[in-house]
Amino acid sequence: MTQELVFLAFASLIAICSMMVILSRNAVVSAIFLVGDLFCLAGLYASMEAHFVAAIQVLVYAGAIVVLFMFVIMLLNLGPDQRKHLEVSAPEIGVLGLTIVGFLVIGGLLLLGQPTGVTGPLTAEAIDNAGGNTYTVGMVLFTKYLWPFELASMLILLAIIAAIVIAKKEHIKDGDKRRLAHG
Amino acid sequence: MVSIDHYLVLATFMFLCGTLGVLFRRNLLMVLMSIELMLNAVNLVFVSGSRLLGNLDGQVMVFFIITVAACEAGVGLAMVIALFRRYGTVDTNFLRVLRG
Amino acid sequence: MNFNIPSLTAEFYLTTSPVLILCFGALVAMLAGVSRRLGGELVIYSVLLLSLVGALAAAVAASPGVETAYLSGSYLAGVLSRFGQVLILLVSLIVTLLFKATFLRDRFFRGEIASLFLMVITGMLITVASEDLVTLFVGLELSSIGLYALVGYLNPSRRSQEGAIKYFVLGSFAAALLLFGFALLYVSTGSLRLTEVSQAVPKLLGHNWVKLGVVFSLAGISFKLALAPFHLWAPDAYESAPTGLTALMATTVKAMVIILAARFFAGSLASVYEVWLPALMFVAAISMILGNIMALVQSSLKRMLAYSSIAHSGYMAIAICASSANSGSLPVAAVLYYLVGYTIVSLGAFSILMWLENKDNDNLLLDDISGLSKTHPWAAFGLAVCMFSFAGMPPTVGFIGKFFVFNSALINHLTGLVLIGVIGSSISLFYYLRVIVRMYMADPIQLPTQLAPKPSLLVAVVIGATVIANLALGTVLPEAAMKWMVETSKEVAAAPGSAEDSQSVSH
Amino acid sequence: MEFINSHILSITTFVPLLTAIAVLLSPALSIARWVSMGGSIVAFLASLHIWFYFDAQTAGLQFTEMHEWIPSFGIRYIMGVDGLNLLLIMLTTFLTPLILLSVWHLDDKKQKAFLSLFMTLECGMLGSLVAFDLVFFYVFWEAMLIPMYFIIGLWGGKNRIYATTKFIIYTFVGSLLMLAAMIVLYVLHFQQTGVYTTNLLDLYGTSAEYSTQMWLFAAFALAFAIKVPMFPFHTWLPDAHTEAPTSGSVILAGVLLKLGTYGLVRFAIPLFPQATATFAPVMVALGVIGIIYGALTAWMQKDAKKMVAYSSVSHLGFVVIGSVAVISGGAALSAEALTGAVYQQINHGISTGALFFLVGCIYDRRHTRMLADFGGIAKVMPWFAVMLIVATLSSVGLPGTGGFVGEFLILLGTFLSSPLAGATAALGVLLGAVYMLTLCRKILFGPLENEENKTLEDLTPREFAYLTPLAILAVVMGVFPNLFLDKVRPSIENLANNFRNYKIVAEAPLESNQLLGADHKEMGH
Amino acid sequence: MLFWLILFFPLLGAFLNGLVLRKASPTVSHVLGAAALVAAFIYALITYLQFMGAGGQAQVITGIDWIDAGTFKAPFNFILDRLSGMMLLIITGIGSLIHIYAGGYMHEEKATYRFFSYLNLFVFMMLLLVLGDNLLVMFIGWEGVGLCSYLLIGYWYEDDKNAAAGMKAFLVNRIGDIGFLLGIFLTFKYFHTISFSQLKDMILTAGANLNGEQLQAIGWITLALFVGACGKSAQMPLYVWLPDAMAGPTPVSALIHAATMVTAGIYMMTRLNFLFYLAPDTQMVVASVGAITALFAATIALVQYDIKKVLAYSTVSQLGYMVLGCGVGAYSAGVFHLFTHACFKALLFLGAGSVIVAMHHKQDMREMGGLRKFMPVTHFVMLIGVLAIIGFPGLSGFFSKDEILWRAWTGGDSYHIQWGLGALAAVCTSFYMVRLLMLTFYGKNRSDHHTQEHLHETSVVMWGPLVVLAILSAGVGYLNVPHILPFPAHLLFENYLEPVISIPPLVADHWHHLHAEYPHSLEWAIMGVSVIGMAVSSIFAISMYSDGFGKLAQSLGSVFKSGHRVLSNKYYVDEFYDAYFVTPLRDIAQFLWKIVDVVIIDGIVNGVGQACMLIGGLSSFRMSGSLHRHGMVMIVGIVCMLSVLFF
Repeated sequence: MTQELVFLAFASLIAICSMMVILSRNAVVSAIFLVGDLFCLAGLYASMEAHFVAAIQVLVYAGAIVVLFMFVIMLLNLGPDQRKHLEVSAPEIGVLGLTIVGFLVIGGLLLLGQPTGVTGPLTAEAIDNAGGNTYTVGMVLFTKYLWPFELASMLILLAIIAAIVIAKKEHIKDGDKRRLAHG
Repeated sequence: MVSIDHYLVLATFMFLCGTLGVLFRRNLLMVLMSIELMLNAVNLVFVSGSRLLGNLDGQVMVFFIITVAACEAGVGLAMVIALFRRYGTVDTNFLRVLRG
Repeated sequence: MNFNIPSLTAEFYLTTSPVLILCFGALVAMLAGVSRRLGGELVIYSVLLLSLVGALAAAVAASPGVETAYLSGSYLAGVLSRFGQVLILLVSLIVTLLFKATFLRDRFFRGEIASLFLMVITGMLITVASEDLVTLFVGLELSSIGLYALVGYLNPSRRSQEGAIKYFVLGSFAAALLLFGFALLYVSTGSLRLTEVSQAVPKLLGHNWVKLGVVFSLAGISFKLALAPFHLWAPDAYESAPTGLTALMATTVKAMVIILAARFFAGSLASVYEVWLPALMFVAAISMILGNIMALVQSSLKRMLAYSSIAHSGYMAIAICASSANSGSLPVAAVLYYLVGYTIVSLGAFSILMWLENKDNDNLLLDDISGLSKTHPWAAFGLAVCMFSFAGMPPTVGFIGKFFVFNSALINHLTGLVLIGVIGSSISLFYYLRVIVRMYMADPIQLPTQLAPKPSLLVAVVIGATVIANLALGTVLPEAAMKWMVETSKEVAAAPGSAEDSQSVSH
Repeated sequence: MEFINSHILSITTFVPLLTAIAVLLSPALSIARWVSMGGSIVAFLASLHIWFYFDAQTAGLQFTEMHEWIPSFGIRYIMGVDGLNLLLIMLTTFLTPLILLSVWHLDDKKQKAFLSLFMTLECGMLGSLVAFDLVFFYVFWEAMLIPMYFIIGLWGGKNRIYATTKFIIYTFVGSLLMLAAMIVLYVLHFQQTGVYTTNLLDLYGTSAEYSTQMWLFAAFALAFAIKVPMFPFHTWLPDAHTEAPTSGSVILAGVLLKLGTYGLVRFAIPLFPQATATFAPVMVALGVIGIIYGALTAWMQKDAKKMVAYSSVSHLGFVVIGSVAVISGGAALSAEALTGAVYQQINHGISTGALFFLVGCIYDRRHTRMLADFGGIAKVMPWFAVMLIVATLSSVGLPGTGGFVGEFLILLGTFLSSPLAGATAALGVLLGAVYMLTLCRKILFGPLENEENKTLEDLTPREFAYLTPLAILAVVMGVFPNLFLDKVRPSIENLANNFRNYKIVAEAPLESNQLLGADHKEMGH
Repeated sequence: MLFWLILFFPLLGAFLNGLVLRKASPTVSHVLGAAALVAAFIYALITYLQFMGAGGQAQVITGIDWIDAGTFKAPFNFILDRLSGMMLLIITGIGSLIHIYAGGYMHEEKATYRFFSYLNLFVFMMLLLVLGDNLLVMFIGWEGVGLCSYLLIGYWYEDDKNAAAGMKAFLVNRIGDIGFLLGIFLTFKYFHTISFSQLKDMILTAGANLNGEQLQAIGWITLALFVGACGKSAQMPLYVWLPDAMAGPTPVSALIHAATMVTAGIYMMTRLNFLFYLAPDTQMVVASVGAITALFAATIALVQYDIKKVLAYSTVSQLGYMVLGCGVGAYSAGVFHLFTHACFKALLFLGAGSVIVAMHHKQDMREMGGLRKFMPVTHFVMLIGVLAIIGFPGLSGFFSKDEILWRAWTGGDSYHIQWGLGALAAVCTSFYMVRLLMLTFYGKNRSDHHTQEHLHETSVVMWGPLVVLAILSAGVGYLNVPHILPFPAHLLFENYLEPVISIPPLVADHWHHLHAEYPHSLEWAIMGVSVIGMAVSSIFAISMYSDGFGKLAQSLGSVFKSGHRVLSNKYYVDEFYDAYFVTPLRDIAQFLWKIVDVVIIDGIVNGVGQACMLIGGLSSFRMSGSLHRHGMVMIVGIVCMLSVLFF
C-alpha cells in the first residue's frame, strides 16, 4: 500500500512537472520543473530499490545537467517567451493531434502487453544478499560493461573537446551569399 | 502492487511530453530540456524493467544514458551559446537558411 | 552471486587494437594540439595518418576468422566487423588525404579537430563491432556527437552552424526514440545483448512490447541511415558540412548503420520478420520515392546527393527486407556489395566536388558545373561515371549492386518493393542526367567565383582509383567481390562463439 | 582458324570498343578517323567471316563462346549466332563504316569523342545482339544507351537535351522492368531445377504459371515495345530523330530500334509462349494501330526528318505484327510472317538509313529540313533524286526492293493468322506510299523557286560512297532475298514451329558447363 | 535462251539510259531506247513463232528462286502460253512503234535519258507482269508499271500539277494493289500456291471436289483481285487517276495509259478465268462495273475540250467494255478488244500527240480546227482510228466491240441491263470521237496567228509509226469475225485463245447452256442496234461541229446547262473523293498528330515527369526548413509504421 501511495504521489508530480516543463513560457521555470521532475524520478528509482541510479540521478542530472542549463539561461539572460500563442499552422495542429493520439495508442498497446515472465537471477533479495544495489551495479558495470564504461570516458572527452570547439569565439563568416539569397 | 504497466504508462506520458516539447517549442533551450525529458522517460522504463526482470542491465544502461545525456547537454548548450552569440536569440525560427 | 571478471588478455588487446590505436591517436592529437610548437599541420597530419593506417593494419591483421564475442558481446571480432572496420578506416584515410588537398587543410589539421575526427571513427569502429546494445549506443553517440561538432564548426558559417544545430537536435531526438525502443526490447526480452534478444524473441511473437520496441528502434536506425521519413536531417547536414565530412557521413555512417541493421534485422530478428518487415518495407518504399522525387528539384549538388543517398538507403533497405526468414546470407551479401559500390561512387563524386570547391564557393550549385566538360574535362568525366553508376547503368558497379539487391528481393518475393525501386530508379535517372547535361551540353556560365583549376595529384589519384574500382566492380570483379561479401555475411545468421567461457574466472 | 572460329564473336564485339579507346588516345583527328574506320572495317570483316562460315543447315547456336562471369549467380559470358541475329549483326557492322564515312568531313573539336562514342555504341549493339545470357545481354542493352545519349545530346539540334533525356529515361524505365522480370524468371528457374542460371538456352525450358507468365511477358514486351517503339510508347522517337545528328539517326533507326523487335523474337516470345499466344492479339492490334497511326502522323509532318521518324513507327509496326502472328490456334507462329519480320528489320535499316542519310545531305547544304524550303531539287541534284527515289521505293515496299519481300511476307503471315489484322495492316502499304511520295514530291518535284536551292551541289563522291552500297543492297535484297533467307530459315522455322517449347542447342557444346549445378546453391540457400 | 533476252533488252536499255549515259544527247538516248525495244520485239517475235510452231502449248520457264519462306514459295517462273505470247507481241510491238515515235515527240527536250530509261523500264515491268507464272511475279510487274507510270506522268516534274497527278496515279493504283495483295493472301491461304499453272491444274482437276470453304474463298479471291484490276484498269470507282495521268508526255499516254498497262486488269482476269468462272457473284459485279464505267466515262468524254482528256475518258470507257467482256465470261472477246484497242487507241493518242506537237503543246480543241490542211497524214490516220473506235463496220473496233455486246446480251437475262449500258456507251463513243475529229481537223482554224504560222506535218519518225498502227487498226478486226458475217475464217482469235480459257467442270454445264445456239436474227439485231446508234450519233456530231462550235452546239449547251456543267466537271467525282475521303483522312491525321500524339501521349509522358517535379517541389517546400517540421515528419513516420504493423 505504501508503495502505491508513493508511486501515486511521485507519478502525479512527474506528470504535472513534465507538462509544466513544456508548457511554461519562461525557460527558468521550465528548468525548475525539470529539476522537480528529476527529483521525483529519483524518488521512484529509490522506491524500486535502484539506489545507485537514484543517487546519480540527483547528483549528475539534477545537480550537474540542469544546473548547466540554468547557468546558460542566466548567461544568456533570456526573458520569457514573447509569443502570446503557439504559432502553429493547421497541419501542425494535425500533427499535434496525431502525436497525442499516437502516444495514447502506444500507451494502450503497452498496457495490453503483459510481462513476459522472463526473470533473471538478480531479484531484490539476491541483490541484498550480494551486497546491495550499488555493489551489484558496480560489479555488473565493471565486468559485463567494462568496455562501454571505458568508452564512456572517451565520450566525455569527446564532448568536452566538442564543446570547446563549438563555443570557441571565432570569426564566423557569412558563408555562401548566393545560398543565403536563395533561402 | 505497482505493476510495470504503471511505470510504462508514466514513461509514455513523459515521453509524449518530451516529444511535444521538441516538436512545438521554438526555444532551443526548451527543446534541449524536452529531450532530457524523453531520456528520463526511457530511464524510467529501464529501471522499472530492471526490477521486473531481475537483472541490473537496465540500471547500467541508465548510467550510460545519463552520461550521454550529460554529453549531449554539454554540446547542445555550447551550440546554444554559439547561436546566441551570432543571432542574439535562441529561437529556432531563425534556422531557416537550409531548406528545399 | 557470481560475476565473471574479465581477464583482459593480450588477445583482447590485440583484437581491440584498431579502437585502441585510434583512441591513442585521438589523445595524442589533442595533446599535440594544445602545444603551439607541436600543433603544426604536419604533425597532426602524421598523427592522423599514422593512427588510421595503424588501425587499418590492425583491423586487417587482428581479426579472428571466426566470429568471437568479447566481454559478453561488447566487442565482436569477426569477418563482418573487420569488413565494416576496414571499410570505415579506408574511407577515413582517403578523406583525410583529400582534406590535405583542399582549402580546409589548415582548419582540419588542428589538434582538437583531428582528435574529434579520430574519436568519431572510433565510435564507428565500436558500433560495427558490437552486438551489445549498450556498447552500440555508446559507439553511436561517440560518432554522432563528434559529427555534430565537426559538421558545424570545422568551418563555421551561418549555414554550417544551422545545419549542425538541426542535425544535433534531430539526432538527439532520434537517439531518444532509439533508446525508447531499446528499453521496450529490454523490458520484453530481459536482455540488452542481440544474441540473447534473438533467442528470446521467437517466443514473444506478437507481443506488443516487442513490436513497439522494434518500431522505435527501427525509427532510430532509419534516422541514422537517413531513411525517409526520418531523413530530413540529411540534406541539411550534407549541404552544410564541409564536403570531406559529407563524404564521410554519406559513406561511413551508412556503412556503420547498415552493418548494425544487418546484425539487428537480418541476424537477431530474422526469425520474427513479421514484426519488422512491414515497417521496414514502408520506410524503404517511402525513401525510394521521396528521396528520388525530392532530389529532382535540388539546385545544390550536395543537397541533391543527399536526397540521392536517401534513395540509395532505400535500395539497401530492400535487401535488408529480403533477409527475412530462411533467405540466408545472400541479401546481406547483396547489401554489402551495394554498400561498397555506393561508397566508392560517393567517394568519387564527393572528391570531385572537393577538387572543384574553394574558399568562396564551398557549396557547388548546378550552375557552377555548367560546361564543366570544357573547363575540367576529367572532372566532368569522373562525375559522369559516378552519375551513371548512381543511376545503375551498366557497366558500372551501380548496376551490379542494384542487380544483386533486386535479385535478393525477388528471391524473397518482394515484388512490390522492387517495382517501387524500379520506379525510383527511373526518376533518379533524370536528376543524375541533369548533372551530365549541365556538364556536357551546356556552356559555362560566367560566375563570380572560379572553380579550382587543377586537382592535386592526390585528388586525381583518388578520383582515378574510384573510377577504376567502379568500372572494375561493374565488369570483371563482381564474382570475386561477391564471394567475399558472402563469406563476410555468413556471420550474420550464426550466433557468435563467446570468448569469455574460456577466459573468465569465477569471482 | 580454330581460335578465330571460337572467338569471332568476341572479336567482332570488342574490336569496336578497343577502337574506341584507340580513337581517344590517337593524337590527331585525322588519325582518329582512320583508326575508327579501320576498326569498323575489321569488325565488318569479322562479321563477314561469320557470314561465310555460318552453317545454314542448322537452327543451332554457332560460334558459341562461354566464360564464367559471376558464377555464384550463374551469370556467364555467353555469345552465339543463329539465324535470328546473324543478319542484324551484319547490318550493324555494315552500317557503321558507312556512317563513319558520312561524318568524315566533320572536324570540330569534339569529333574525336564522337568517333569514340560511336565505336562504343557499335560494341554495345553487337554485344546485345550476340549475348545469350540475360544479364550479360542486359549489360550491353543498357550500356548502349550511354553513347547514344551523348551522341544526341552533344551533337543534336536545338531541342536536343529534351530529346535525349526523353530517349534515355523512356528506354531506361522499360529496361528496369525487364530486369526485374529477368530476375523473377531466374528465380522461377531455380525453383524448378535447383540451378541458378541466366543462360538463355537453359531458361527457355522454364515454365511459369500462366498468370506469372503474363506479367513477365508484359515486362519484357514493354521494354522492347518502348525500344521498337510500338504505338503508345513511341513519342520519344520523333524527338530523338529530329534532334539527333544524321549519323545518330541512321544508327538509331538502322540498328537500335531493331533491338526491340529482336528482343521480342529472342526473349519475350520463346520465353513466355503461353503469354505470347494470349497477348498476340493485343500486340497485333497495337502494331496495326502503329502502322496506320505512324503513317498518318508522318504524312502531316513538315520536317523531313520527323516524317522519316514517324515512318519508322509505321514500319516497325509491321515487324511487330510479323513477330507475333500466331497460327493454328496459338500452337505455332507463322513462319512466313516471322521470316518477313526478320527480313524487314534489315530492310528498314537499309532504307530508313538511306533516307536519313539523304535528309542529312540536304540538311548539310541548306541547314533546314523543312519540306516547305525545298521543291524541285531534282533539277539541280539529279543523283540525289535517284537515291532518294530508290530509298523511297524501298521504304514503301515496291516489289523489287527488299521492303516488299519483308512487308509481303509479314502481311501474308498476319493474314493467315488473322485476316482482319492482315487486311487492316495492308492499308499501311497505301498510307506508306502516301507520305513517302509526299516527301519525294515536296523535296524533289515542283518548281525550283527558292533562290538558295538553285545553286545546290549534287552528291559528292563521298556521299556517293556511302549511299550507293545502301541503294544496291536495297535492290539486291528485293531481287535475291533467298541469299539472306537461306541463312536464317532453319532458325526461323525452329522458332515458328516450336515456340511453345522452344529450344536451341549450341552447335559447339558450351564449355564450363560443369559449373552449373550444385555449388551455386550454397549462395546462402 | 532467247526468252530471257526479251526481258533483258528493255532492262539493259533502262539501266544504260538511266544510270550510265546520263550525259548523252537526246538522240543517243532515243536510239538506245528504241533499239532495246526493237530488239526485244524481234526476239519476242522469234520466240512467239517458235512457240506457236511447237503447237502453242503453255509452257513454264523456270527461273531462279525468289522468295522462299515457310511453306510460301514464289520463284521467278514465267509462263509462255497463247495469252502471254500475244501480250508479248503487243507490248514489244506497239512499244517499239511508240518508242520510235517518242523520239520525234521529245525532240525539243534537252535530255531525254530519263524518259527513255523509264519507258524501257516500263516495258520490262509490263513483260514481267504478263509473263509471270505466279501472282507475285505478276505483282512485281503490276507495281513496277505503276511506278513507271508515276515517274512518267511526273516526267515534267517542275510543274507541281504533273507531280501531283503522278502521285495520284500511284496512290489510287495502290488501293487496287491492296486488293491484289489480299487476293494473293487468300489464294495462298486456301490453295497453298500462287502459281497460275498449279492453280489451274488444281481447280480443273479438283473438279467438283472443291469444298464449300474453298468455293466461298474463290468468291472473295476474285473480288479482291478485281479490286486490283479496278485500280490498274481504271474502273469505277478507281478510274480517277487515268484522266489526270494525261499530264505525262503523249507517248506515255499511248503506251501506258491506253495500250498496255491499263489492260493489265483484263489480262489478269483472263489469266485467272478459271477462278472467275467459279464465282458468279463476282462476275456479276465485274460486268456491272465494266458496263457502268463504259457509259459513265463516255458521258464525261462528251463535253471535254482537252483532246487528251477526251481520249483518256474514251480509254476508261473502252476498258469498261473489256471488263464487261470478262464479266460475262467472254474472255476472248475482252482480250480481243484489248488487242484492237491497243492498236487504235495508241494510234489515236499518237495522232493527238502529233497534233499537240504541231500546236506547240496546246491541247485545247477549242483552239484547233481545220488541221486537215496542214497535217494530211495525221488527219488520215486519225480518221481511221476514229472509225475503228466507233465501230464502223469493217474496222477492228466494230468486230471486237460487237462481240462483247453480243456476249453481254447472251450472257443471261440478268445481263441485259449491262448490254443496254454498253450500247448506250457506244452511241456516246461515236459522238465524242466524231466531235473530236471535227473540232480538230475540220472547220476553220481557231488558233492564234503565231501557232498558225508554224503548223506543219510532223516528221516521218512520228507519222511512220502512225501509219503502221493505222493499218493494224483497220485490219486486225478480221481475226475474229462473227459467224453471221460472210468471211473465210470465223472467230480465229477465239479459237486461238481456247486453251487459255478453261471453264472448270463444276460450272461447265451452265456455260454450255448459255452458249447454246441463238438465232442469227438476234445477232443481226444486236449488231444493227449498234451500227444504227453509231451512225445516228456520228451524223449528229458532224452536224453539230461541222464548223467549230456551231449554233446547235451552243444552244444544246445552254438548254442542258446543268447537265453540261455536271459532265464538264466529271460528275464532281474528284471533288466528292476530296471532300469525303481525302480531307477527312487529312483531318484525322492532323488530329492524330496534333492532339493524340503531341497533347495526349506526350502530355502524359511529360506530365508524369512534371508531376514528379511538382511533388518534389511541394514536399521539399512543405517538409523542410524548420527543425520542428523535421521532427513532426518523423513522428508521423512512426505513427505510419505503427499502423502498418498493427492494423
